[in-house]
Amino acid sequence: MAIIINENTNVLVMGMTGKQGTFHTKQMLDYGTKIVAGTSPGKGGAIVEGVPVYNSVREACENHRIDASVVFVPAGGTKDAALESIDAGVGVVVVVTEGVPVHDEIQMVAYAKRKGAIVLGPNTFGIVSSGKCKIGIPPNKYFVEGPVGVVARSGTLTYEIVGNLTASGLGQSTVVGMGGDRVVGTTFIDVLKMFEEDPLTKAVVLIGEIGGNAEETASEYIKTMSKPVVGYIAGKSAPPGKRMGHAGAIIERGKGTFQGKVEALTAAGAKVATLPFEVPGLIKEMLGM
Amino acid sequence: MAIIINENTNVLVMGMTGKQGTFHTKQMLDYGTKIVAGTSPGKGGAIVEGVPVYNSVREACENHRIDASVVFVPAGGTKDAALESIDAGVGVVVVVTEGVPVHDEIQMVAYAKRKGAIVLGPNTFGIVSSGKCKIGIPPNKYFVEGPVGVVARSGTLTYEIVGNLTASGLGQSTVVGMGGDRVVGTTFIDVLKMFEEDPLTKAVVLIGEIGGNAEETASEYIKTMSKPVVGYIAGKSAPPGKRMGHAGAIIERGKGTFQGKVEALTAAGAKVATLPFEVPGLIKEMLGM
Amino acid sequence: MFEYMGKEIFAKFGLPVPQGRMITDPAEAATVAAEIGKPAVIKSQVLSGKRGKAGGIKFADTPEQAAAAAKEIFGMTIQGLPVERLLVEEKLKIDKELYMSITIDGAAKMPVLIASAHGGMDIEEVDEEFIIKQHIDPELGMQPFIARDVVRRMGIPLSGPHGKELVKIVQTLYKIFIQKDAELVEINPLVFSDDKVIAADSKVTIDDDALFRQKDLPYVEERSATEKAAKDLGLSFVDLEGNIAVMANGAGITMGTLDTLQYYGGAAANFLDCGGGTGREATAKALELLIAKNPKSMIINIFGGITRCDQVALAFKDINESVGFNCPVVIRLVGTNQDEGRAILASIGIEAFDFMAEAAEKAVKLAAANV
Amino acid sequence: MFEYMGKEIFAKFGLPVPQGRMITDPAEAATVAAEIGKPAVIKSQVLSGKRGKAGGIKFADTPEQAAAAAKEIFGMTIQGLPVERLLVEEKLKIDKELYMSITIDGAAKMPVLIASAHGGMDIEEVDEEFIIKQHIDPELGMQPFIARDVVRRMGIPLSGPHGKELVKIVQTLYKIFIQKDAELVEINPLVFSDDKVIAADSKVTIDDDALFRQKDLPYVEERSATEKAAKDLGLSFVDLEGNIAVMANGAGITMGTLDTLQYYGGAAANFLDCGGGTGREATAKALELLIAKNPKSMIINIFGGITRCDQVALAFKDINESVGFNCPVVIRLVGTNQDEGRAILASIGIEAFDFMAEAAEKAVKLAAANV
Repeated sequence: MAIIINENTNVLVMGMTGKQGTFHTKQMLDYGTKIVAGTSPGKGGAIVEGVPVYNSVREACENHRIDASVVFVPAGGTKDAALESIDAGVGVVVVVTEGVPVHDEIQMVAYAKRKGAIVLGPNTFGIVSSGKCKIGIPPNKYFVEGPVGVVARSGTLTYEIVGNLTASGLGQSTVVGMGGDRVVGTTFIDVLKMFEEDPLTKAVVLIGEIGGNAEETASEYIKTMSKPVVGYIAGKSAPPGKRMGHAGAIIERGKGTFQGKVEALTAAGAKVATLPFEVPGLIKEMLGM
Repeated sequence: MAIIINENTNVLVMGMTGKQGTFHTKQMLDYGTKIVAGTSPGKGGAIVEGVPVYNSVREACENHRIDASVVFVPAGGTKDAALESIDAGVGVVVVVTEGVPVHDEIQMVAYAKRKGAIVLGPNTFGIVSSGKCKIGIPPNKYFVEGPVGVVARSGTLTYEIVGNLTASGLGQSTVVGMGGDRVVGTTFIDVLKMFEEDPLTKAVVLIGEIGGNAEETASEYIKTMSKPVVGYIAGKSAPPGKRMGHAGAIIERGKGTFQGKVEALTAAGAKVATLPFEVPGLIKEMLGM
Repeated sequence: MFEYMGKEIFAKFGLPVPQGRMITDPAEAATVAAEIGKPAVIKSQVLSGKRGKAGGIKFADTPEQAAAAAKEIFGMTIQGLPVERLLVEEKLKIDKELYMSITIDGAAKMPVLIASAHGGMDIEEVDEEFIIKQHIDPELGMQPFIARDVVRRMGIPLSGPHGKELVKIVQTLYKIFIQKDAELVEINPLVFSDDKVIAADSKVTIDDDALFRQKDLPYVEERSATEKAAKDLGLSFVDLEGNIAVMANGAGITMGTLDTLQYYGGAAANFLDCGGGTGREATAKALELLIAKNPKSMIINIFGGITRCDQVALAFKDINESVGFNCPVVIRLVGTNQDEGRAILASIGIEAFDFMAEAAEKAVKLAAANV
Repeated sequence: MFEYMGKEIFAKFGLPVPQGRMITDPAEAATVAAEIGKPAVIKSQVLSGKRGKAGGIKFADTPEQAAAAAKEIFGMTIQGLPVERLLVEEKLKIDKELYMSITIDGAAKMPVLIASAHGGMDIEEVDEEFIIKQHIDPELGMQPFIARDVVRRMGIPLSGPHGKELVKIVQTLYKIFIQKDAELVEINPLVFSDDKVIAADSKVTIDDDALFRQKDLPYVEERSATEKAAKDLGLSFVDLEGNIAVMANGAGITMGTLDTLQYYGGAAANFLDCGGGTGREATAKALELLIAKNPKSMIINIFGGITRCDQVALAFKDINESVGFNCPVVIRLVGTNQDEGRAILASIGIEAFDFMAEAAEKAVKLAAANV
């Protein structure tokens, strides 16, 4: 088991003929992801890395069962692409694109909610159910099977911590990127609930950052979880009022501080690592390894 | 039992201080309907027929449990009023107003669907669970308790048939007006399903008319019903291309004809009355009375 | 709405239409044809299909021919409608005719876009397999991906100039449909003309109930004088072919009355739904409209709910005493204030019926006897 | 966006604003004050709150006083920002100050309207019980009933002129918020002035990511030169207070690098996220930006995913050979093409670190030693 995606997930790549789409199609195929189709309006009939390209998601769905899609379409067309996947009934939509207007994000998230689709992103690295399926852009080599579920707002920091985990012999059940923007489709709680129910997952790493109150809200749920949670919060040293790369990573009007998040997580029974490399040790400690 | 509304239904009257709203508030109270509140923006604090008036549905909901609302607001404000009730979580919204723009009807029906609210109308006479609760504008005196469920597109024709039923000793469980417009919130099938499950209802009268394909679609469901259905279809003598009073009552491009509806109902096992006064006899026949 | 009006709306939203304009004086045809500077088509503007078959559309290679054609068409009568306006526009090079419309699907409770790569004829005549139907979620609206997929299903390549233009046209047409409170927007044919895609015809129907917020739209009266007079009274009237005047209260019961007359071998002269709660004065005026039609008999069928029987009886009495009835009248009167109403009628020697069927049967007999 | 720009947008949408306009020459103040013909207020236009406390807002009863006030304010420096524009507008009679704004609630994933009958101060200073929060369902939009209920909850009677005007203002403000891709539209104070309701101030923030489709909006550069240069390279840069230059790839890991430096007693001079997949040339340019800041040491922390270590190493080599580094540099380099990258660094005598913590500790030590 794993959450959201697994070895049977049929994946569609939107914007497959673009530079990013083509590059990551190859990377995902190399990881073992079942990419069954791509889309690129007006380029239907093309073949990319051996995968057929269609003019629309609906056309792809006429020819394949599509379980998940990944959006590599430029920011101006991202909302339309995400809506297209959701409308066609695709259950998991991973939106990698950065720089999507926040009003577009609101609309696509609202439509996903109405249609019962899971949206990861925008501005996410994607999701990996280690050894089974990778959707998105993480480097292939650090993700190996194991008992740790990881959920994060940030990409490279996740690879860093996943690299540390893997180096310590702790593989991952599923690694979920929620995306670094202020409005994204999935919350920590959504993912934590799935990890709590996933038999493969024995412990969870929550990689947060300053800004918003997602970690504080998640802490309320963590209190009720049976599985241990280790947190890491980036941005301890960031000054208030400055947006740290991610649209969501900003301390505004005294809200979204490092301290507040660490306190909430600690109060909920999670252990919080001070530096990224401490995460594997805390996991082992909590699992009694 | 009865369907949709009963003796415990708390009703809100929207547009209560208007002429229609005030008149029918009194009529409904006379019938025994539990009218607990009214709305009229800017007139909060007024009392109509002993019932308190609020500025908004939300304000009314802060002070009362509201189960159903009835809209007597003029056509230009009807969509807003219906959306307001739906948004506040009111489960049954009866829209009496005639002449509502069809695009407004589409929007309110879509929002009702999303929120799981039942909308009757626009352009409906309302609904009566005989002896328990009347919401809308039918005359009080013909509606008495009994075993017959009635569902209709048209008002006065329904009173005619209900009058005939009552005169023949056949009371009604619930009489439902769906509304005469092309886009209304509730279909025959929605109501038939409820009658099928309602222990009080032993037989159903479906009062249809030319135009659209609601009766044909309903026939598919009637085939599966355990309870007898008697139909009456108005408009046998209407020429094609003419709109007969109701926006929806028109034979267009050969569709929505009397003959097609009668054939569909008959094929589904329903008996179809040629004239309105024949309905009670057919009901008795089908019930073996 | 006339073709040229629809095209004016199309043009305002950036939807490509042929060059040209409407004229009300056939003498202007040559000027417009000269302005266009290409072969022209002169199209009668009447609210009817089948203009072509009736000779209401003619082509002209020169301004002189345009003038001659305009003179010929102007004043023609097409399906009973006099030609008072002409549309003079460029004659398009037509490489392919397509169909596109948006209307309301009452059963689905949402707009539906209907498109076909086979246009130029009635859409009913097109084989089902060539017709694309796409419902539009009203809360989602017409997103670009929907437009692209419609064009893809029409079999038009998205990468070509026609495909790209069609994707825009689908979106623009929906915008018009929504913003103008339309019941129908139709382009038939929508033509490929070299690399362009052009709306060669237009049919736009606006929701009557939305006219209060569409005041800038041109309004074309399509009703008869009587229908209009009834509408002004807030009532619903339709002219029919028979000779028995009908007034009832409610659309369904009025239809039921018509059907019952037919059952007894009669035929209604009209549909007149005097609605709920119509008072003495409006009811009297409605009766006048019926009298003016010179029926052979009249049936008044009232099941009073909001409508009060006494008001109807008083209206009847008023008319009886003023203009008087020019045919035998049957009244069925039950419901609210029934006793008061019947007393009023009795005072002028009229007995009301209890049942609709009896009343209808009587009205048919009276009409048959009135020769 | 400056106050006057927000007010220009408000006015375009029909939202009531004070009479007046922006000037860039203090000499114009008298003219504008004379045009207004009433007592005026002269407001410095800078992107900072607290203008009033800093003396950046003055009142004038006559054009002469307006000229004097303008002269005084113009050229002032408020929180480091020079005053180069003034807004001269009518001095409002203020009967009551209210607050109204719409922003995005990331947790709820929808817009939220915040309103209070107690305005004129920071909304954070208003007691929670006087603050109305209303989330707006993005698919439903701002319907009139929502606006009415917000005004009702503010405690303003719907039947009065203020209530009616407020209902309109709520709807207009939402329209601006949506149509202009705003992150924030704020009116504080929104004032009652006799029967009128007027936006006495404005704060409008547009989503940077939506500027591509909001080209007609005025754009105010709020970034430092370095931040702007980084943005033009597609990178994200923030100036900080410390003395260790930082480059990393990814917002989270960059923050993590900053935090690790702090953990070891250092302080970062900047946040520079060079993103994923940035090539040799852009990386080199980013390094130049860091060098220009004269840091005491520099840390480059790359966990290569899309980013290729060899490209980073080549960029480092390029800079080393061209402008050269003006401080000690620590490189942590792992991930895609790690071996190639390290070989390039080795060729110029640099050894890369494996772990972030080690690298950060070293960078702190080097900075401390570099006096």
